[in-house]
Amino acid sequence: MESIEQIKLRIEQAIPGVILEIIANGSPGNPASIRVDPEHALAVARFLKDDGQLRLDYASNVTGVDWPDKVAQQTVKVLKMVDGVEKEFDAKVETREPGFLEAVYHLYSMELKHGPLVLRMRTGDRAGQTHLPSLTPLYRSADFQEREIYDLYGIIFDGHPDLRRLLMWEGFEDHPMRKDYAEPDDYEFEPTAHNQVLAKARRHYPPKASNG
Amino acid sequence: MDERLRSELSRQGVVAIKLETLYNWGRKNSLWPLGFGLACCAIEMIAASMARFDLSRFGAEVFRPSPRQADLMIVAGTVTKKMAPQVVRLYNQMPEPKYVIAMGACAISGGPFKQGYNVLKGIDRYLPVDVHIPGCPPKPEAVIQGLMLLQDLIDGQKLTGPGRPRFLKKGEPSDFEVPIEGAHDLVPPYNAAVWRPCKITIDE
Amino acid sequence: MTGSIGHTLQFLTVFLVIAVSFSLIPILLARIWAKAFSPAKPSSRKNAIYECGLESKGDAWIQYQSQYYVYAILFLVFDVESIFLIPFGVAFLELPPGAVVAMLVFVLLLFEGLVWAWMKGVLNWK
Amino acid sequence: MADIGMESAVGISAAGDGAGPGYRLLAKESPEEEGRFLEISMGPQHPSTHGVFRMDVLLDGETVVRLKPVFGYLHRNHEKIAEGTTYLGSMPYTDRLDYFNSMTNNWAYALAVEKLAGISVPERAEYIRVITAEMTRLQNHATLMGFLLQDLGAMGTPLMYAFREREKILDLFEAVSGSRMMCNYMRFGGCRVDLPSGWLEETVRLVDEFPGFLDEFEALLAENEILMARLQGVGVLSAALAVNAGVTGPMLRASGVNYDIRKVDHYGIYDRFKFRVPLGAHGDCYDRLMLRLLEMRESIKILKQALKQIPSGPVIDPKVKIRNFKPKPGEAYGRIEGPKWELGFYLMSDGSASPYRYRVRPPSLINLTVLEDLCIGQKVADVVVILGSVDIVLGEVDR
Repeated sequence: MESIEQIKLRIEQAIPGVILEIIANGSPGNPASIRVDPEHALAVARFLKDDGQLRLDYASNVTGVDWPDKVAQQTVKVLKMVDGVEKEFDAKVETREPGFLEAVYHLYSMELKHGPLVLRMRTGDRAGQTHLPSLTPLYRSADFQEREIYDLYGIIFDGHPDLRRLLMWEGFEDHPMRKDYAEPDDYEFEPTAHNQVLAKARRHYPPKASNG
Repeated sequence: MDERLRSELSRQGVVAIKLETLYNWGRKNSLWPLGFGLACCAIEMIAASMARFDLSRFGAEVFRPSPRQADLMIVAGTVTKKMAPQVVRLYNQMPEPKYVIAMGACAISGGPFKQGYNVLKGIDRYLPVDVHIPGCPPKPEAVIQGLMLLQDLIDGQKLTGPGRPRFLKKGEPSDFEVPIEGAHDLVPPYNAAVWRPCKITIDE
Repeated sequence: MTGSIGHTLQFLTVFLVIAVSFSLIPILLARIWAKAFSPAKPSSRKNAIYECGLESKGDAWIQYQSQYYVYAILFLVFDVESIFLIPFGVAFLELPPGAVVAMLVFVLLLFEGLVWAWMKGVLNWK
Repeated sequence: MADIGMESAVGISAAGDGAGPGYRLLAKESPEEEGRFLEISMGPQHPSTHGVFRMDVLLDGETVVRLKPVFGYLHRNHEKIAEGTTYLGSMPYTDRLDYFNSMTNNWAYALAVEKLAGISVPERAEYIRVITAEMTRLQNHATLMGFLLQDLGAMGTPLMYAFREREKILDLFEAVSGSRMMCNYMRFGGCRVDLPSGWLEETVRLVDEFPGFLDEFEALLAENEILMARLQGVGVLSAALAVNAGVTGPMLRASGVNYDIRKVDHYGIYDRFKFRVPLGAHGDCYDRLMLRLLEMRESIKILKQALKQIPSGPVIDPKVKIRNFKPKPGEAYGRIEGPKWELGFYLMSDGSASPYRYRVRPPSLINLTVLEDLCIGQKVADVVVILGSVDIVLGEVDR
């Protein structure tokens, strides 16, 4: 299979106006991935499938990934007027990067028997715009996997023939695989051995003087 | 009817036993389990009923698919919140002298999948369980020992008097409330009539 | 003479009584046992329709296809035919040839009915 | 490639737009068609569904008009739990994915982590992995044939034969890993312990006896009229649909597509062994059954060669850290040819001790994409056989 840069160039020639970005892969020996903008995703997938040298006709794995908002704390020098004298304070500034949901496709070729091309698509943000084009009309193997991503992550796939919840029951409302999912609290304390060990430890070590 | 007289009679070829013993002996040796495997424990249950471990030595190898003809429900595997209403409904549809074996750590308390959001932390939240077989999965020998434990339990059941089992008492319910799948969790999360959580006090 | 006939009739009634009581006594015992020991506890949840563990939706009283009815009728016809054939088979040796011809006509008539139904294509499911 | 339309010829649109509980297959029942179709659900508790799998079937008399599988009754949140534990912590969970083949599940997960962190595996460990994987394939295919024949109506007897062979193999697994079904034997960079003494001789004896069982089964099955009548021409899967729907494993090769990951990905040391990949011609249930029989013979060939060539030496790469194992940030996708199909693990690490995203490619779920296409037009009894020949395991379908 050609290198990922060549594939990127050929896609850009074949489909005008597509926005592609190669995302490097930290671990050694594993392929980098191509990020496609949702509008041209279907056209890119069709090109990859029908292209003579690539023939990627087998979508082996479709994965949903949740990237929550990144809250970065920075200390910034701030000038403040204090009773007539300018003084420098360092104030904590929160920069919030909006998170997004991602769908990752691993495409293989059964005809030419060559390796994975990792295709990535990202949604606008995690709440409002969570629409992505569905590749099920092209790869029927993505049918159930996209339904599972809709069920567990909340990405709505436009063009999917039968988008229903796959694993949870129909009346369920949350998207449980998201990082910020709060589980229903049905905690049940079990008197396990650790309990006795904890009690023994408490008896042995006097409680700390300042248990604040 | 003391022992000496009974042994004397039996030497003459006359067997004198209580009706209760006969009744329990008959039921104990023909427990028909409901063919109802959920997960990995189901495979060990099937292996227990196969030739090598042979559940049929205890009369329990007939796995009836429909609950109407079964009198033992072996909950073998993880009961998920989506499956819990079905498990309780199947239990309700079984005829009266019915027993529940919770096989495997998942059926007893959620097992390795306890932190799962879709896993019911033990079937004893909705059903009265008679025998617990710990293990993940319990080996077929453990399944057979669990069954023998249940047979001893049946053997000791009284026909009359206050010690009668649940199904012989008029007031005791024979079926339990089926939970409904709510927006975030099962409604009600547990059946208060059946489930007895362990009482603890968090000592500061 | 009549005494001996009366005698055989009594003999028959004794057997009849034994046969009936032999079948009724276990049922009676079970009823007494249920009343004495295990009380019946019918409830709507217990009598719910069994549908693989699911709640059964819709009622069972729907209009069925006529195809099912045709199968049922054809089965019924041949079931009744076999009832007639059994006594014929038992008394086969003592029967005159006339009776054999009559039974043959009876069987062939029904067989012709089956062939007609088959030709008409009623049997294969549309 | 013709896009295989989802609507069946009868033109009944899928009624469900996520329409609340009680999703009905039948859209709108016009009064005069009231009795024409019968909607039943071969529900979670059904003897034919190998576990808690539900199929809503729309029947016209005996023939299937529409079939919608329903999943999720055994969704045990394996991936959410794996995001909470360490890499090694979710190794025992992989046994419970496809609970018939725990050795190959472990190997697939270990392979993915070794790809992620770039770990090498010593020779002897590679040989042990091939031997245990092929033995898992033997017992999986034997059990499959037992269950398929039970679906056909042979209640219990063939299953007894199959489980007799399976018990022998499970005893060997118990000897080497400590547990019959849940082996938890592989580690990143090799295996946990070396083989016990006498285990290899015992395995050689088993591999020599196994063809006897295979000949016995083949004599019973190959020319059995009932089997041929019930299985031939039932549930035909075309090669184009198979590739498009991502079907893998023996079900794909039964349709004639030569795609075996042992030969494509060259993982492990499969290149050192001479073995052939059997292919089917028609893609129906009979081909799938016979294909598994042939694959068992190939596995025995591999086992014979591997058992002769196995070297001595370390079983695990000593340099690998077991305690706090933190791979560098990155992602990797490792897959192997499991006894049932291609099992893949997609791991994303952010440098911490637990994976950022842990994804199992659910092969049995993807193979069920074509279940509706196989079953439309067949009889209800054939639906049971087709599901049996697809050979799903619910622990892997719902994860």
